[in-house]
Amino acid sequence: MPAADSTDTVDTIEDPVSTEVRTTTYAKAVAAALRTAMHADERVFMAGEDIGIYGGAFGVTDGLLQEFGEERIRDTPISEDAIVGMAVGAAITGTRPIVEMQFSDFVVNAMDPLVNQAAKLYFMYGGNVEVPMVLRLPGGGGTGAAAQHSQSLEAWFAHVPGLKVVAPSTVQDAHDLLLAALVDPNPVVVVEHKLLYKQEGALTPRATPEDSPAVIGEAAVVREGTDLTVVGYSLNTHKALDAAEELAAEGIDVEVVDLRTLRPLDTETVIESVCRTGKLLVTHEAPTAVGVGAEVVAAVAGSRAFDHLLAPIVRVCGRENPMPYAPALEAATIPQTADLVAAMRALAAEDV
Amino acid sequence: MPAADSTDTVDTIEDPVSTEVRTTTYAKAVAAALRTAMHADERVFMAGEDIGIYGGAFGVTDGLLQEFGEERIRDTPISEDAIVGMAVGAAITGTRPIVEMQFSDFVVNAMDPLVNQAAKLYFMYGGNVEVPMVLRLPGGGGTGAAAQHSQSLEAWFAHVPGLKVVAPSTVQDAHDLLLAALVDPNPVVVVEHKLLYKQEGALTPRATPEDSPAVIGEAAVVREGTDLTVVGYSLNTHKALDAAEELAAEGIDVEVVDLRTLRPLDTETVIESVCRTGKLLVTHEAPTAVGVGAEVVAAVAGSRAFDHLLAPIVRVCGRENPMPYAPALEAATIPQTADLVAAMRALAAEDV
Amino acid sequence: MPRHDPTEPSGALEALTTMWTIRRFEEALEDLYSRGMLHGTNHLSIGQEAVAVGACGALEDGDFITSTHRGHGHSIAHGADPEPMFAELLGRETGYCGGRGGSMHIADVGSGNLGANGIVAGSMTLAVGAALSQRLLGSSAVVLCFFGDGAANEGSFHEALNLAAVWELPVVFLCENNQYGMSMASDLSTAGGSVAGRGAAYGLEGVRLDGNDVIAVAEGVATAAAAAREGRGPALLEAITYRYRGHSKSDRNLYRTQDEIEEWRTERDPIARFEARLLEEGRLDREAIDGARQTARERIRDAVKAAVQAPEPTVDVLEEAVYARR
Amino acid sequence: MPRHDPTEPSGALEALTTMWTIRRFEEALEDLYSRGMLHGTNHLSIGQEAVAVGACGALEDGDFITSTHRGHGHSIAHGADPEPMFAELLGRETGYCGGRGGSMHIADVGSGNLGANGIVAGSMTLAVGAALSQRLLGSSAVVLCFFGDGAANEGSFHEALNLAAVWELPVVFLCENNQYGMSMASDLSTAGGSVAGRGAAYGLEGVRLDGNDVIAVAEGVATAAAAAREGRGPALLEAITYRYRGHSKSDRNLYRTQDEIEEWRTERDPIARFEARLLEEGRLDREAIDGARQTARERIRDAVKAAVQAPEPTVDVLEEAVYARR
Ligand SMILES: Cc1ncc(C[n+]2csc(CCOP(=O)(O)OP(=O)(O)O)c2C)c(N)n1
Ligand SMILES: Cc1ncc(C[n+]2csc(CCOP(=O)(O)OP(=O)(O)O)c2C)c(N)n1
Ligand SMILES: [Mg+2]
Ligand SMILES: [Mg+2]
Repeated sequence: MPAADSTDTVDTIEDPVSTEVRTTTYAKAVAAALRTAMHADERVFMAGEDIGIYGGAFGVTDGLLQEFGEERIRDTPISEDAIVGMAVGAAITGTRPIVEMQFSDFVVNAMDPLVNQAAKLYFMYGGNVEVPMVLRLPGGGGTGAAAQHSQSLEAWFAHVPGLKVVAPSTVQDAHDLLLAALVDPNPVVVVEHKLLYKQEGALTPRATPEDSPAVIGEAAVVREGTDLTVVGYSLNTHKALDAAEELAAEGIDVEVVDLRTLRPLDTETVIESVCRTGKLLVTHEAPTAVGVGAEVVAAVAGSRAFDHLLAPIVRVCGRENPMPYAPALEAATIPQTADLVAAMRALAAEDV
Repeated sequence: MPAADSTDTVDTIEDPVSTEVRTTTYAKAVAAALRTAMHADERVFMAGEDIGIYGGAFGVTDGLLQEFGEERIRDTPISEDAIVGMAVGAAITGTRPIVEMQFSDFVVNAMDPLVNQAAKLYFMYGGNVEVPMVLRLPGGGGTGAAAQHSQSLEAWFAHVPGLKVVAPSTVQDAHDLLLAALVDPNPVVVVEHKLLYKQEGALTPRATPEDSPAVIGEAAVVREGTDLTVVGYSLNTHKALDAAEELAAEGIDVEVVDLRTLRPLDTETVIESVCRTGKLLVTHEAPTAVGVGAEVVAAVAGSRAFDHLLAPIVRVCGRENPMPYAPALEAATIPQTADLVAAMRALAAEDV
Repeated sequence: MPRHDPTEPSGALEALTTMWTIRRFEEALEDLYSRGMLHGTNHLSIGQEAVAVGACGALEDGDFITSTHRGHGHSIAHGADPEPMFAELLGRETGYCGGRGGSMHIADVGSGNLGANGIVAGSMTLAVGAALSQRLLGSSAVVLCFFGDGAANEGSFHEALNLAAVWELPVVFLCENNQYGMSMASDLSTAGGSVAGRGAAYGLEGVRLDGNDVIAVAEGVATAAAAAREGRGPALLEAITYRYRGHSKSDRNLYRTQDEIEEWRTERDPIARFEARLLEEGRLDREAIDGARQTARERIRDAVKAAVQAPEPTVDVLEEAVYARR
Repeated sequence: MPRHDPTEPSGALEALTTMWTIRRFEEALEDLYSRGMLHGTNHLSIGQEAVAVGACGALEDGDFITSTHRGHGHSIAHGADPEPMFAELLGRETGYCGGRGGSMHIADVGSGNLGANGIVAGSMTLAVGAALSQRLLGSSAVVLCFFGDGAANEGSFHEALNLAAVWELPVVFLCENNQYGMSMASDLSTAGGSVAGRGAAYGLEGVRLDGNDVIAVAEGVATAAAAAREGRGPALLEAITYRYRGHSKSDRNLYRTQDEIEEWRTERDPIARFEARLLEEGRLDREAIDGARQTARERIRDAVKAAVQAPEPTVDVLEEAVYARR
């Protein structure tokens, strides 16, 4: 079984900013975006724990130190508050910091600079300063890392005015949304699920950050269907797609919406879809209560889609307990594809 | 206009743990509960910034230092992380700490001890340790204290398995729920809206913490009605009641549910009510997106109440911006009674 | 070269005028408050003017400051215009923050004032980042980071000093030790008994200054800033001073004696001391000194007059106020 | 009185046996891992055994420890049974945490082990609270707080030391300086160059110890614990040591040389050094020493054997696992 902080994916570096279409991993797509941004804009730099010679706990930044040197790939002491606070200070004075939090769980130590400073400065200072910074948060469970190294904390950030939050699920989106984040003049939190890093997919790399077609705040219908709408993001988009595939064999036709951005939320795409299908299921790995899924449900239940709803809205999200260590308990805490299949089948069968 | 940290309510101390029924303020009802607990249980102590001779930023602890001495009323350095972490360590070793966070906004500096430690230790340690601590968080806006001193962050805590969260709206509940929190073997976050401190109401003080009839996790129908259900908590329960009163004159009959506890949420009481009225409006001061209100909506939209819903569910919550300083902007950010009246009237009028 | 040298007549005049401007500014706030024109809360630095003025005067144009909740003095000393400051405190559209920030968030990023901060020690890590930017952008600017004695017990203090030190960044950390957090005496909250003494933990010298002597502050900061500018890394300074007013409006001053306040006010007032010294050393005459006070008074009077007439912001600004656009 | 004195034969035998137990325990983990029987990650302290054993041996029964992500050694040295430790790492119902915690959360609160912690410096503030409890409850127990050199740059380190010092609480803060955070050399991350040197910031002496000398560690901790027990407040100790293995499984050891590792392993191994000294000073003979190693091996072998047979927890435990009941 893989270690929580496995670095099997070590040869991250590819052709200098090659734009050749290729199949690669999510981690490499992230790294390619970082390199593109670093090459395109001298003001971009990175900071984080063990992102240099170690290559980052998950190998994402492997090779970047060699390519860009110590001034721009900055290994830091174990000081999350200072790392993020430093990034805020750097962002408001003309540079463009990218911070890697080693595990998303450690952002608890940096909530002041993120929430009280980064998210609010533009507003509090009357629009007289921009805070163009990116905070990458590797999160999620399934690696046997237990309660303090497996959290999905995105609901907190999606609740904070002033922050933007993206949670790409595909190799291409990981690349494009990160580039979009890097040219955004606001603080952007990038939620990366650790289990996605080795996921493979097609990548059309962009030559410059500006070439990214991604728009923060746009969801995508990643599978069209007529019987019900399933909304997910990050890893759970894949679980939803897998479940939809399985149900297709049973003649159940599922539409899957990948949120991609969690703040601002593209409620319109979800509402549109529900107006067509009349049924909604939302899934994520974070605990159910007061999660992003609750917001999706509330947005729909308060919209014109309400009149099209044919059944109660279902959530298949994380169990209400901290992440356990033992594999069986961990698996039971995280919504699995089989759970989705069962819930989707039941929802499709609801009498209308 | 009152200062953000006004201490006009200075004479907090009353008869030693008198159980005489009386009219008093929310702040004094909190203080009375603290005193009752301190008298009843030697293991109870308090820690926080300026809670001693200063009496706390809002005067809640005024006089307690004189009554209980420096060992049990502990003024601390300005070190939120250490204050809460210390409380966790004290709680797992046989004492019962109560921490006052000076403003709820500063809890950003204590998210690790609260979320990674307090909330998870019982679970992670296999049930071999209890974490009986109480964290009081004065929050909310309306005092002209701007973006870093006006937040309502309860959604974060309501999302965390292992924490309990209460948000009393009345003088009696402030007293009773705090006592219930003080005998709970789990970490309990108490959300107190600053504007409630001077609110007056009837109090039946309890002689001992065990005498409190409050049960964490129970909502209350605080006004019965048939036309629509309004769900609120803390200060917004009062706004909802005021609005309901106004609409009663127009013949609109509103049921108001006061959540009182935000985790675990008493969804059953809300569902029951909505089954009867068929319409739901949820209100709080925190920003709308991914707030506790979203969870209330999602719980109803996923329940048997779905079949009884006659109209889309409405949220009247905080605007999606940091709290502004200028009075007009602040007032526009916070849902006012007038906003509730308008939204409730519109919802009542929805064609069914 | 420092912006003004308080040991030279012209610099002394400027320093004195600025100190008076700060004092009059805050007295005007008290007046506005008592007349019910000011809402929210604010924190006055009356008695501490020598720190702000000595320190900011020792900077060069283009240098940055980060400030605190008690930041009016820092802003004015760094060149902020009192009128938009009043406007901000009055919640007006013409305020530095368009009325969105208030006392604790006054900033003037264009002039290098990275802002007050409502979070104790909240700006200390920001200062480190601003200093890193300077290095990355090839600028020789330094960052002056004001913080309080109470802030020295926050984790951010520790992380900021350590990071600035290991990266050898041009930050001058200047503790305004006014001897109290809110109600807690610094002696009781600060183990080891001295903020400057904590410098050694980061390989920094740590220097205590008489914070009520504008010249001592100016010299201390000038020396530290010059070293930082030359690439010799951060500095930690501690200026001993005192605040006459309560922590904020709600303060009943129960944690200290009236005598203590009176002693500082009468024996060590930074403005009175500076004036006496200037006269004694013959660097400014009585007329010049009176002129400084007069200039400050007029500046503040005019600023208040203009600010109270400014319009309040309208709610429609909120829509576009949260996110910057590309 | 300390639990065992490694300068006496019986104490020495116990210390040696415990050091071997820790080493064999972690070697067994490596074995289980390579056989695919262990999931998740874990952090081995091989090479650092003298710190855990010297320190915990110097405590008295009833004293507390708080530990870190690299905590197996601390647990065993404080008296934990290897069998439920293995069971925990294997995710079994009979583990210290019922399989819910894993390596980073092993705790045995009943015996005073307040737990490993997955958050760097996360247990430092907890240690302060545990010490305060002792005072409030009238106990004379002290709290030994293990932390790493990397942890000394977290804000929690600063806040915990300051709070313990101003409240004069009985905490012995013991830094296990194994010279690296994860990949970052302590020299590069820690301004001022020494963790012990940071004690002065809090009015504490700050003592460096040879962390590969179990007697030196025992003496240092015994002295500090005795002072703390007498009400003379906290202490800051720094034990210099080294970890042979990578930070965790994914570590490619790119940040240090193989030579450096070899040098520590061959020249300064804490077990080999202790054995040599015991023989040299005639405190234990070869037979006793071989016996210690043998005892440890058997203990670990039996523990693994029992643990692998323990049942896995079933999902129904989760329902009641989150909140304690009154
Ligand atoms: C993180 C945080 N904790 C607490 C407060 C409340 N508070 C505001 S100012 C203050 C005292 C600060 O003392 P010091 O740093 O010495 O500055 P001074 O007020 O003396 O200028 C406190 C406790 C805050 N604003 N932020
Ligand atoms: C708050 C926090 N930040 C980062 C990490 C990731 N991490 C785990 S151990 C470690 C290195 C810790 O170094 P040190 O304190 O010296 O202990 P050592 O590993 O050397 O025993 C890091 C960075 C973490 N677990 N918690
Ligand atoms: Mg102070
Ligand atoms: Mg280390």
